[in-house]
Amino acid sequence: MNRAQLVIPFFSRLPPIVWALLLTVAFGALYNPQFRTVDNAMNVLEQSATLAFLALGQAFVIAGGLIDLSVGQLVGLVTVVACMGFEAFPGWGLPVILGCLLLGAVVGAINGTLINRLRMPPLILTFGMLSVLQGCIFMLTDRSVGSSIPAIDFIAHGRITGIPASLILVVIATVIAFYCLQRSTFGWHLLAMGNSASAARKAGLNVRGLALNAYVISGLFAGIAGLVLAGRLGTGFPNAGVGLELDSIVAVVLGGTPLKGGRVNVVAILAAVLFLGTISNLLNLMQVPTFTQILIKGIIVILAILLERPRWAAAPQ
Amino acid sequence: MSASALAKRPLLSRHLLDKAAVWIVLLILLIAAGFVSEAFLKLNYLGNLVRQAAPIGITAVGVTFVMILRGVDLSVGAIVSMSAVVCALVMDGKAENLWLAIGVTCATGSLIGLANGLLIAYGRVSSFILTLGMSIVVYGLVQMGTGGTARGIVSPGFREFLNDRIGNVVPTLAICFVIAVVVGIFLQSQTRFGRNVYLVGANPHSARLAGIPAVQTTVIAYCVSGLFAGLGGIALLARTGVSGTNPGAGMEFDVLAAVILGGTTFAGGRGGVGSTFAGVLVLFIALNLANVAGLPFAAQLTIKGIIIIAASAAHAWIGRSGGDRTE
Amino acid sequence: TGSGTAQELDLTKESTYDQILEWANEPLDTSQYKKDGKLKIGVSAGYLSNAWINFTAQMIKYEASLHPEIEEIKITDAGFNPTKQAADIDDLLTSGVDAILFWPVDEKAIMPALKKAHDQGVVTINIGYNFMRDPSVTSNAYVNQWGYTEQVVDQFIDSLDGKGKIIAMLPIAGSSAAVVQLAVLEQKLKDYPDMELLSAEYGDWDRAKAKQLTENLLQRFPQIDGAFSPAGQMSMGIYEAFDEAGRLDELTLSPGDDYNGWVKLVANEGKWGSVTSGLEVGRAAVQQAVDILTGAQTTTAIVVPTRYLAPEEAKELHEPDRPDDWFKTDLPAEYLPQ
Amino acid sequence: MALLETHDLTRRFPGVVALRAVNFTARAGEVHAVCGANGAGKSTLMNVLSGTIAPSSGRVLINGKSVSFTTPAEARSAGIAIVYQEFSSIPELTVADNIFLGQEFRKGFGIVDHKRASSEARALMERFRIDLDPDAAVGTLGVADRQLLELARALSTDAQVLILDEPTGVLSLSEQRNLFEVIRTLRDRGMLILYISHRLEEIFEIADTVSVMRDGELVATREKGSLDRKELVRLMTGHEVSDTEAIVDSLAGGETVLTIDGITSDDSRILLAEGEILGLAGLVGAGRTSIARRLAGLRPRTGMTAQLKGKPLPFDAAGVLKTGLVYLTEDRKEDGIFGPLSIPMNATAAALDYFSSAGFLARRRERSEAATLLEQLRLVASSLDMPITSLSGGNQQKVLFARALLAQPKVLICDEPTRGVDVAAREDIYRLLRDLSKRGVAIIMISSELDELIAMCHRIAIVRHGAVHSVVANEDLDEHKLVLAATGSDAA
Ligand SMILES: Nc1ncnc2c1ncn2[C@@H]1O[C@H](COP(=O)(O)OP(=O)(O)OP(=O)(O)O)[C@@H](O)[C@H]1O
Ligand SMILES: Nc1ncnc2c1ncn2[C@@H]1O[C@H](COP(=O)(O)OP(=O)(O)OP(=O)(O)O)[C@@H](O)[C@H]1O
Ligand SMILES: [Mg+2]
Ligand SMILES: [Mg+2]
Repeated sequence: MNRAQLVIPFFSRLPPIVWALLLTVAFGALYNPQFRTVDNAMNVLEQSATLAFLALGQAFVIAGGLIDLSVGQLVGLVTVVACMGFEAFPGWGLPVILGCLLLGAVVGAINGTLINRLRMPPLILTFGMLSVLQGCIFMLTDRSVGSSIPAIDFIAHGRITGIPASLILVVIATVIAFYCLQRSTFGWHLLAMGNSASAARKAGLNVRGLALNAYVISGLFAGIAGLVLAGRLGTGFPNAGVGLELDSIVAVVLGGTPLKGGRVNVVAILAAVLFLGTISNLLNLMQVPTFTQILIKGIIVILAILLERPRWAAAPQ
Repeated sequence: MSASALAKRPLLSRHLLDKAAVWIVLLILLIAAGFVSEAFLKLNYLGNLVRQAAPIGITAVGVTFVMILRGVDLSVGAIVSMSAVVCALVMDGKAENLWLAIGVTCATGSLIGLANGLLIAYGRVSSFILTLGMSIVVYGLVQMGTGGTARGIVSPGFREFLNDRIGNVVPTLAICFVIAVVVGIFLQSQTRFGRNVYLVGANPHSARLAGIPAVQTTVIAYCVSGLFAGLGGIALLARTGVSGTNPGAGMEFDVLAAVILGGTTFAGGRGGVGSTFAGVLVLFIALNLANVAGLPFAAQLTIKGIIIIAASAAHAWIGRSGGDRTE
Repeated sequence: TGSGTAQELDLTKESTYDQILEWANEPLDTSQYKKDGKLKIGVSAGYLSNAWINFTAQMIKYEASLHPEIEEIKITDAGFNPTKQAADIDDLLTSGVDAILFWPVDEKAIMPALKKAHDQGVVTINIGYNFMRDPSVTSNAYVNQWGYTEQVVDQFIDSLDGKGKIIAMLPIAGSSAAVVQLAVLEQKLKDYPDMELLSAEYGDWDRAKAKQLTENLLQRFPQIDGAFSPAGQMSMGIYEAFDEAGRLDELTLSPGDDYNGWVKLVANEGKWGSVTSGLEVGRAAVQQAVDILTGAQTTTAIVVPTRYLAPEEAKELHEPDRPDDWFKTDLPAEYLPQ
Repeated sequence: MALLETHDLTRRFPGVVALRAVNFTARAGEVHAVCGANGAGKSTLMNVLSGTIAPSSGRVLINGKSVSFTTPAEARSAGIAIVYQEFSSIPELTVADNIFLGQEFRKGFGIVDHKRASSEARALMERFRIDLDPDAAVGTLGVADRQLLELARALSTDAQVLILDEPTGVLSLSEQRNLFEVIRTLRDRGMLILYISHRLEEIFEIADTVSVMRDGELVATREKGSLDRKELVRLMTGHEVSDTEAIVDSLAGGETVLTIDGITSDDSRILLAEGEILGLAGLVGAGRTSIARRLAGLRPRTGMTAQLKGKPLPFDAAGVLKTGLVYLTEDRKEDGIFGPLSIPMNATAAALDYFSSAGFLARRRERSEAATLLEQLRLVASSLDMPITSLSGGNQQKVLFARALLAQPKVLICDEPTRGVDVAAREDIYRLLRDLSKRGVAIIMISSELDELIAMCHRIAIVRHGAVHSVVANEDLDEHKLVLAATGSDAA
């Protein structure tokens, strides 16, 4: 067997989004000298970290046939709380960080519990929660507050032998998410639930527990994303998370996860996050007028969802 | 049991309760509001409230169809913005352009809806993401077209007419909203299209077997949504004149909240325009109440969230106890 | 650490602004920034879909066209998202600009990005609402907001004869603009015991929102003598709400800015007036950038003055054939938006 | 001592009492059949026993000990396994993964071991002689195979009690025989099998004890020996029902309505005359549904051509419906009912042309005609405005029949029309089909119940491997011959 025979099936099995990413990078590298610098690549990776965490968390929820619209505002809340905490309790960095992660998990737990208890559609519940959290943020502050701490700054901006610290964290998180979702029993059950919640329940799976866990994980990841964002911004900006929930959903869907759930590919989701980051970077570098950039992004979202037509969307018999 | 026995409608059944729920909430809220401020019981004020709600309400009428169909239309905020901008642009400050402007605006709104509908029906993709993408596209187009400043001038008489009060009580714009609702109810309950929307929304597979043209229905429903969003944009223009290039920003969420409040949920085949009307009013009364009570902006956001959750939970609960066997 | 060094200025104290004017007049050492040859200038806008910022951006383009040494001008739009703005600034740096003019979405939130720019020797000039005093910010092109608001408030109190119940319509809650405006108003009101501030609302610069909020206020308060609203766009919403409630006769409005819709209204009503909003900051910023990069002599900041326009003057200055969403400028036709 | 008992078990649904103080007893080592009309409460009882729904009051005892389950998992670990009336497998997963869902095999680090699942599933199916490929995706299986999968899943747990809620609804004769073998083996090992079926012959064949339910009450529990068919029907319905004597009316020899080419193994053409009832018999997965759906324009009609009254059938479902060929699905839940919609809306869905003009609906006429028809079909419903999901399976089927009838069919294809339908309602459906036939409607009836086919059809086509193998006139047939033909043993 020659090499081509080995390589071709490998490439043909790559999810389309990975192709899109590779093509974008190749195109950028060919046509834009500023794009192909190592520094720029590292920039893009660093810029994508927040969304990466968020999308990974969202992947758990969507894989289970649920959705979490509250993550964007949760990121905002964590950013604000973290920076307020760092400022109010100097020297207590670690407890504040842990507290923020706990906050994320607790909000996730509230989402999960309410969905289980009230038996209402997740889209609506988390949509309501989005508004509630936004209200909470503005009750805490209506302007930038507090500041971040060096450790958090380092996670957001630092480089370890030239590699962004955030990238290393993202890779670790991706590996964990891959194991949890695509290898472990938990992920298997979650996917089963995504395919058919009632069948999963009848098979004896604890669907309420699964949903709860998925939301807790999503909240936890949002907590991490919020901390990274606190590092990036250096301050708690109340509107920091606006719209991130939609970005994270777009990334997960671009990563080939049907919104109905039941299938997931963590690596493809990561590729989707990078794709979005790269496109934004490349358009900026190629001096595309800003309004045209917006248009292009919209078209990409539409094209992507059209191309990524999931199998389940095939015509019923 | 005789045919007439079957055909007889029971006076009160749980599932009627589902339909009535939002109206009951509306009534309770109104009474509660009346205690807080007498104004809420005055016709004048209520007219004002309906007028305030007109842009969002008219848009919500269209979105209701899409949601009955198991879809969602997040592009309406952008369409409203576009319509307001385009309408003022075509008016160009001249009275003779008025009808042309309204025509062009409705056409562009429907056109975006058509694009949504075609892509969703033929692409069979998630309407959530697709219309989200479309809203970005429309927003980008508007910004490109205007360069960031809204350059239109409304026709003389346009705003004056729509902001007038008939008999000094009922605002014209409020009547327009009510007319939109009536048209919506008529479409939904008296036409083939409306029935098709319910059938396809309730079960697309069954609809196919019953020979219902699902693609056509989907396309028309999104067109209707776009059209009503266009009208919503005109209503917004009438209310507030030319105000920036993105006056409808974020409106899709209020619209969505109102429709959900009315009981048209994402499950498809449920709810309707009448309930949406009530939903819009509940939302606005609640927010006005918060305002009148002097609650800060932040508290209002929280209240909005809680209302959405509570309303939806109530619908879910009534739905379950209403003899619906599906989990 | 990369951030947090920005000097916190207390926006609610008048003394801060005296301090700012003092700083502004200090000479700036431009030697470290001097560049030979062509210049590339980047602009990072917090959000562009707003007429004022849009016009200012056009001012920037126009001014740049007058400087042959400027080879290229690059504009990015963060869409009100500080994360995106930080990334935009990164990208501008990557494309090798010599100076970055920026409207911050949030001053503190983009400090890390500005620091990076500063470390790479890139000139950073703030055109935002606030004065920024920080090593990472080379210079400011600044409209004295305290002065602007003072002009508005003084005129307003004057036309009310120092008494009456008033409401305030402020921009986005928590934004510096809202903070400053409320502070000036409250300070001035201390001297007028007969004036009562009934409620301060946040209209998000939005005519529709302002109108709706006013409608509610009209419901709440049987008598409202005046409305303080330094942004003409929102003033129009207030006006409409009073009009539709049939209570226009009780209303006295504060002057607004030179937003065309508002100036038209002032011209029609023959009262209330407006205050220029300092669109020239755009041109001043480019000039400042060129000065710094060519090593010319300049001060640490350029302060653009504002001026009260009485209703009579508004009559002369408004452009009745232009849309509401417009500003009167001396831009040549090809530099007007679109 | 009784293995399974219930004490005053009651379950209320809004507007219905599905179970009224049921005191049910069953021993280990018996096949205990539960009979009753549609909506009698059989499924509800089983769902309570298996922890799927909670009782409103009352107790369940196993081996004399009171138990209470809140989830199916708890019931399963207490030794109760259930095969639901509705499918509960996940189409996207493989057979093996479905079987072991919730009890996966693991490699190190909690990683799911799919290979092991596959081999264990193969072993399991060999043990019980179930013919299923463990690695096949469930979505590609026909309904019958999915039913077998449900059974395999229940068998994979070491259950003391196995509940089968209408397991043979989709099975053909040989599958059913096979199933009965399995059931007997299990019984002899001391298991209690609770068996629900509407097919009385089956009950007499397999059951040791029979419990009868009516309107949520347990009306009798008898040894099979002390019961005859007539008595059982009387217990179920509360009154006498005349026996289903098969009377095939002789055909008046009407005009040809439907011509089908390209589906027979010998390239002959199939003609269907006005008023004729043609049965399609065959084993599981023989391709009967597939023939029907191709005719109805729901699947590409590869290789098949068909003409209705001389005109070629259109290729799309809506077009076919317009020409007068109506298909009644075998899968009510999937593509039959419109869940949240009212009964009249469900009934008139395929006849909106008739109930509207120029795009506007004639709602009053729609409602009254639907009500009249449903009343003729003896629909049992508390109100027409209830969502159709509030009806029992049999009544839902009646509504679907009403839909088909309102579409004014020239040709009616009904796929398993009596599946899950109780004795009384069955009679109604048979009567209805005969009436239609008399009125000149040509009918294709797909059924896995051979006696039903023999009783109803003028001719029966035997389907094997997706093609019609032979068409036999009713007079020449008996059940035995039919089985041989379907299995292919007749050729020898
Ligand atoms: N989830 C539910 N909500 C409301 N009513 C229900 C529900 N489940 C069952 N019922 C009602 O309870 C009664 C018993 O239903 P059940 O499904 O147990 O009948 P069954 O004997 O299994 O009928 P079939 O032979 O048609 O399957 C029926 O009247 C039915 O309408
Ligand atoms: N959606 C599908 N995709 C692929 N193959 C299918 C599909 N549905 C059925 N088949 C296969 O096609 C063949 C014919 O199935 P079909 O359901 O038509 O059989 P049938 O005779 O009607 O059996 P049943 O008694 O289950 O109705 C079977 O082998 C089945 O596995
Ligand atoms: Mg049953
Ligand atoms: Mg079949």
